[in-house]
Amino acid sequence: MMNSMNNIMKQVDDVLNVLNKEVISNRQFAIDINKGDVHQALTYLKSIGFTQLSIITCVDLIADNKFQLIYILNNWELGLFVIVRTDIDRDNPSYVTVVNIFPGAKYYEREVHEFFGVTFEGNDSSFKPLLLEIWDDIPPLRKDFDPQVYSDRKFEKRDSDKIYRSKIGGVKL
Amino acid sequence: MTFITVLITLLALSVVTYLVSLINNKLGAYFTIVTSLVTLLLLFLLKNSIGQLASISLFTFKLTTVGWYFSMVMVVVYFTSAFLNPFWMKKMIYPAAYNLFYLVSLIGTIGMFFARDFITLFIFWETVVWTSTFIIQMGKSRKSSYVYYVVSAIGSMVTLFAMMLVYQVSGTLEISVAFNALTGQPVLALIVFFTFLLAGLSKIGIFPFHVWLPMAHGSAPHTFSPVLSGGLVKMGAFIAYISVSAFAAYEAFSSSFTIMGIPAPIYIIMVLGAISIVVGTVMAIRQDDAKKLLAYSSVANGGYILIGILLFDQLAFAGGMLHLVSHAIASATAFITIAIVAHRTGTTKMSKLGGMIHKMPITYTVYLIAIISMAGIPPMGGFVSKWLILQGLADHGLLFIAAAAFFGSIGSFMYVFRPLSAVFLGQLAPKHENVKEASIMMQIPMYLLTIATLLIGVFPKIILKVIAGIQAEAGIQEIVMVGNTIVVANGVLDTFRVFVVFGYGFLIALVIFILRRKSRRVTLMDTYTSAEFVHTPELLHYSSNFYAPFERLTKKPYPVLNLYEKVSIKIKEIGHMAESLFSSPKPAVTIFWIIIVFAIFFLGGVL
Amino acid sequence: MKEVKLFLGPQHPGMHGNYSVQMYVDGDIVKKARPTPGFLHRGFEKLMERRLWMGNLALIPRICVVEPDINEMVYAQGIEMLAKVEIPEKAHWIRMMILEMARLAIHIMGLGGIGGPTGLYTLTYWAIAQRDLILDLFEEITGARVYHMYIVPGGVRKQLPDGILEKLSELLDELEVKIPEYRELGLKHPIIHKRLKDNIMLPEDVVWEVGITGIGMRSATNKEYDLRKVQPYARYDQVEFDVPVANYSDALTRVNIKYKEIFQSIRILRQVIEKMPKEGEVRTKISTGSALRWKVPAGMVYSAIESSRGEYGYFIVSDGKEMPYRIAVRGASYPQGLLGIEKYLVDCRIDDASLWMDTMGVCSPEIDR
Amino acid sequence: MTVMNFVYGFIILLAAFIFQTTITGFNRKVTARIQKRYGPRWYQQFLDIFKALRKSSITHGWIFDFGVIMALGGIMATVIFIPVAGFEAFPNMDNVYIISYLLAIGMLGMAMSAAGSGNPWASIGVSRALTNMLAYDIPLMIVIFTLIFAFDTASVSEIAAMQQGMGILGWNAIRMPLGGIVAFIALFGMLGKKPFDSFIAPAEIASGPMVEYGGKHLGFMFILHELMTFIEVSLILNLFFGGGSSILVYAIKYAILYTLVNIISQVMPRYKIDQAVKFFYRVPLVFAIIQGLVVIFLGWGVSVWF
Amino acid sequence: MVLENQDNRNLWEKIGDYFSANSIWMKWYCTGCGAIELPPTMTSRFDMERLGMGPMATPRQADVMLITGYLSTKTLRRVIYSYEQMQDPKYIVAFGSCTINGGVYYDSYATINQLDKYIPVDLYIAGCMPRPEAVMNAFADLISMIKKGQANGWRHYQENYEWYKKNQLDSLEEVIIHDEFHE
Repeated sequence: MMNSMNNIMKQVDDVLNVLNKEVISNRQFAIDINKGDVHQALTYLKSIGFTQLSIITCVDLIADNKFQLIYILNNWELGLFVIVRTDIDRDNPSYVTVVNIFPGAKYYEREVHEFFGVTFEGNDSSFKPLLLEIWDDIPPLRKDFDPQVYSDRKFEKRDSDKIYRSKIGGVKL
Repeated sequence: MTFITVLITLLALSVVTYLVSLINNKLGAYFTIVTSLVTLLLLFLLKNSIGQLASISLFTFKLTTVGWYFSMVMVVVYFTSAFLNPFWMKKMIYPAAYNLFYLVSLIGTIGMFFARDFITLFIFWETVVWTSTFIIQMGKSRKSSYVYYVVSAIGSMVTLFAMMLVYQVSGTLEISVAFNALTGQPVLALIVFFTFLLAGLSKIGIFPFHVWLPMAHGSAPHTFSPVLSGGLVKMGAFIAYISVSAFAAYEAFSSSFTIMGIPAPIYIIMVLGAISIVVGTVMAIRQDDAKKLLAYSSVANGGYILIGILLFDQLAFAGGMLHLVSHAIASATAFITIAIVAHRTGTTKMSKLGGMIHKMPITYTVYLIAIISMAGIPPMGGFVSKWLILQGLADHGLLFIAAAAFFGSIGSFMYVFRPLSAVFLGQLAPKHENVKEASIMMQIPMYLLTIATLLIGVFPKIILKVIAGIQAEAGIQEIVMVGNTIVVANGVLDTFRVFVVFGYGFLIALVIFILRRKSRRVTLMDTYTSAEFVHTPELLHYSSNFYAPFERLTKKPYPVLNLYEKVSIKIKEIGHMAESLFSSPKPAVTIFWIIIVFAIFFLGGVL
Repeated sequence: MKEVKLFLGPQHPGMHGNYSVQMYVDGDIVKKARPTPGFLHRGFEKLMERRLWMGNLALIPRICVVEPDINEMVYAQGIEMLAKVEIPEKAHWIRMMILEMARLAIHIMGLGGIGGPTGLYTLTYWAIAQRDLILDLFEEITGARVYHMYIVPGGVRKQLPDGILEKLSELLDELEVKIPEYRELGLKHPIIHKRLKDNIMLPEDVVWEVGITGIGMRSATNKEYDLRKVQPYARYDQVEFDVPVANYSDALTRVNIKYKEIFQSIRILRQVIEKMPKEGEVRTKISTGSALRWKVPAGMVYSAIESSRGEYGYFIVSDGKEMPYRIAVRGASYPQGLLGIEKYLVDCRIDDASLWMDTMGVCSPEIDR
Repeated sequence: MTVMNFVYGFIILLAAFIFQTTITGFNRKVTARIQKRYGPRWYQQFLDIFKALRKSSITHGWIFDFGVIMALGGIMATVIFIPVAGFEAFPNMDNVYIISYLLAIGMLGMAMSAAGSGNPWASIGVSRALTNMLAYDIPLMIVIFTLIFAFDTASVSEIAAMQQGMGILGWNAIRMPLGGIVAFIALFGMLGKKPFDSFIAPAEIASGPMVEYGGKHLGFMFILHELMTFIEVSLILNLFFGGGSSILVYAIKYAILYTLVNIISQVMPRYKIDQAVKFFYRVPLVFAIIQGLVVIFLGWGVSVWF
Repeated sequence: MVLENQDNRNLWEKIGDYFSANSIWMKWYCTGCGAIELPPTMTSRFDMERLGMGPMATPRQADVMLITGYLSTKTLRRVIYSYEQMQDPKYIVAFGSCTINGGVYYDSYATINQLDKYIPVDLYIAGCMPRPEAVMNAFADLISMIKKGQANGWRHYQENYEWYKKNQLDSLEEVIIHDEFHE
């Protein structure tokens, strides 16, 4: 199995402009790709058997002021995962959609937009909210968002010092 | 008072109406109401002089019970529908002509029902056809009036042929006598039977002549649709009546092959009636336009009437005759209510309406009672007639026809509910927020007809007495009434008691309902939406493709329509060919053809 | 044509779980479908960044309610990959046992679940009562019925209780008798056949387009695309089992595959009982000092296993601190639950909408997270 | 028509309600046992109905109320006409057609009120219910038509009386076996039992016409359902299973018939509505027509056997 | 333990409460993960119908609403809307720690922490998640509470409607949202 993965990695290295590659396990490797080359990379990977897009997600690298977009592809024939990574600017997060390569990306991108505020050109639906409703703060999965503060502001907490006595039914809790 | 006086009075009144309409069309429309009311009164007076003979120039008339019965139905429908005329005058292109034709067609029907000879029958028949053709094309589409005219013309021409055939054999034109000459000539009798009935079948919209009916009824002016469906269609029933009474079809075919005691030719016509019940029902369920739906229901109900009349016995005949009245009234009511909805909202498409009950409760109630009658549910008029027909069918053991009748009667439940649900119930669209209830003038015919429906349902005696008279006139067993109870060989029906017991049940339910805590009124949009929020009423109104699963089952287009289409395409093609032959841009070609044609004529003359 | 907006869910008997599909319906055909997730959104991915590595154990089972064990497994496996921890042999077998028991439980529930949308409630009642017996075993092993928190990084939480294997074996004997009975009642019923056969199709190109995995994928592609076979984890490479496949994916095929997978799970469990080391540790010590203060080495890994609905994965990023830097969850039913509904619930009849959700295996909590 | 008639009518109503509700409660227990559980108390159905009547309610306009009252009124009137073991509140009013068409007024009222709530699920349910009616009623009516032809009477009590005296062999279901089968299958459709319950399918249309009913409206619906069940089972029982010579026999037969239907329906999934129509027009309709032809042309099964 | 011992009900109300207590229909709404223990409670093993309980499809028909666990704000809007569509008398049983104080999701940005600020809760079941036995026990408690006339949450909601509305709007901004957020 390691052999086939090495072969693939070699192929990938030859064809694509890989900035950095990393072997995670004997069935998984990660490659860093320039922002502009991701579409080419995904198309190529799809052509060599990575036919399934497992997930698109994002990591907020707040220290570097960057968002890292993660594309995980699955090769069912060989049983390999590849993690494609690329960095985009955090202040003006915007990227181009991959829906034309993987139609399944539509909702993943929508979710990344909702949670990180990354916009995807070409995927119009990604601008709509998906899981949240009437969200009134910065995108919640950014590192500078503190859910505790938000929760304290929005939702009342039960006063845990007292023994609560229900006003209604009289059930002691 | 003689019949001729009546006829002349009415003619004079209609001319007056026309002249008035030329000056002020709205006033003229009111004149149509007055004239039809006068007709109604005069006809009522004529009841006493039944048996009277009358003639004017070449027209001869005989006042018969059946003629009186038919014309009463007709006049009631004309009279009630006339109340709508004033409101549509603005929309008519030729209002004066409309008023004139409206009344002339009424006179035509009366003359036809009292006709004593074939010529009178035919001429008055044609009067009705022509006038109604002109009226229909004032509505939505011209094409429908062509279709209407073509089908009617084919029917009347073929009937004319039958009349001439009979005349040739018998030497007389008098209806009651002429047919006697046919006894002993089964083949001729067969030809005459089918050809004579054709006009009737085409008029009542029996399969395969039903295509015109929804087109014409659906696109006629809203004021005339009730007349068409409630009234004019019943002219066909009259022809059917003549074919079994004057023509004495049962005796004429007594030697032919019989099915369950019914001679085969009659049985065939009855099967056609049964088919039109099924086709009418299935097609009515599929419609989106409320008027077309009701028109198809007329096709189905025409089947009941035809079957009932053709059975020509104590039970089913009475049922058929009664159904004629109850359906005429119910369908006129339904068309009138739809016309009023169309007047207020501007559409008869069910998918565009909804929630009208909150704006027009009276119209809704009237429509409800009409459809209860139409679906044959007690205690309304339609039930009694359907009951009589079904009992009659059971008496004869006509299984397949009964199956069609059951299908039609349960199917009618489906299609009459559709406008109820889609037009009146459900969500009210915001654009209809300002719709108003029908005005008093429009409400009058609705009240009249509703009372009539209820009366027939609860006291069918009123009509059945007349029908018994007809049966006596025709020489068959009369329907028996004991008190309010209809007593027949295989069952009894006391409609009054049904009504009372229904009222009793309703009362108990009402008492329980009132005893319980009062309900809180909520808006229509405060409804179960799986706990999701929606704010657009139109999106919650389920109206289009209401019976989608059933419609899918009956999706296959049935062959007759295809055939008609193919024929019409072929005719058009031939027309185009002829056109291209004769109207070629090159003069030489035209001259060539003219020479050929002349040559043929010339040769024909020589030979 | 005029369309009507109907909501399948969240408060609708045809919808299992708190999920909503907005259907624009003409007649009884769905013309447009819009999934509405998020009713169960709790912000797990954010919460996990705020908990200790071990503290997250309490959180993760709750991501997928019907099948919690896969979360524990995938989380533990991911951390072990990051920290390069080898766990004891017996722990592998126990994990496998737990996972297969969980698969059994959810498949039996799914088999009975067919009774819900089709109206065969008796099947549902029987099957769910049967599933309860498996939950009893879970309770005996882990102390909880639903949320077990049993598979932990470094192995499993504690040793198996005595005699549990015999009880499991007895239960398997019973299941082997009972499950075919449910098949007689449900899957072989002519009316069920009428409703499921040639209905709710899933063509192969749709599988690739949407990215559906699991039973849907295997039923359409005729390939053994099962992570247990393709990338064996735990000790799946040491047991024999078949992956039921088909090349024609209608609702009935998918339910039948579910039925066959029950027997494969039973087969695996029998081998587990046989081959499991009788003695041995079940947990390695993963850190010096307090486990709560454990710092997982920096790195990122995608850990995925085969759940009952397909590939279930966590993408874990660690920056070498006490808490995870980022964890992204790939719910197995994410593709069919969102894009699948939007594109392929269209033209389905409202009679079948609920069946669609059921046989495609849409599970709301793992989509919402 | 005296006051006594109305009193008798009320007694029949009350007895029918109590009897059928008890039977329903008993059958809920039977259902539970099939599903391997203990089940509710036998009087649970009463509790449910009275609870529903007790609650507060909402209305969506007058038609929402009126439809319910009209439905219950129509159904109550129909119950009054049902002959039970020779006992009739209004003599000579037990015509088959009256009963089956008066039943329709209940359906219409319910449909009207449901559609009047403005809820699309309710409208879909109504459309399915009416389609369902079209499906089961045609075969059933053809068989009933055959009976009327054979016995030359449309009176339910007379048809019931004619089957008595010969034991089980006298039953129309035995004399006309195909007709009996049709009637039995149609009973499932009439009662809305599975597999023909697609019009209230909770998983598809959230209980269809009932979605907006709560409180007393729902209580009315339950009472209506009980009474309707009584009418339908009684009709089939009288027409095909010999009615009853005494109230006791009638009650026992009734309970057996209803329980049998319930038991069978518990192991049935539901048809989609168009599948139900197809089914009824494929098997029972053909049976009904064959039975009709046999009776009309051969006369088998009319007086006695063959 | 019981705060209100005085019983102001008249005979009819007592009879009504007897019916209400013995026939409780729950609304078919799985709001959270506790719903996974409802199938076992409903089906053959624990058989909820013994107590006269059964599932019902719509809020109009139902008597009791089970809040089966955590509530995200998105669900809470539906819960409130759906609760207001229910008919009196209506009861709410809240499952699990999440409804009491937020449970493990105490710091989540999406879930509320204390349910009884927004809707009146008649009965809490502690635990995460409550086992079927606990659920059955709670139902038995609910029945006895109704019989004694102590399950008056709905009345409390009517009387303190402004207070509840204010809390709801504070946390949710809008209960019945107007934007068609998916189109």
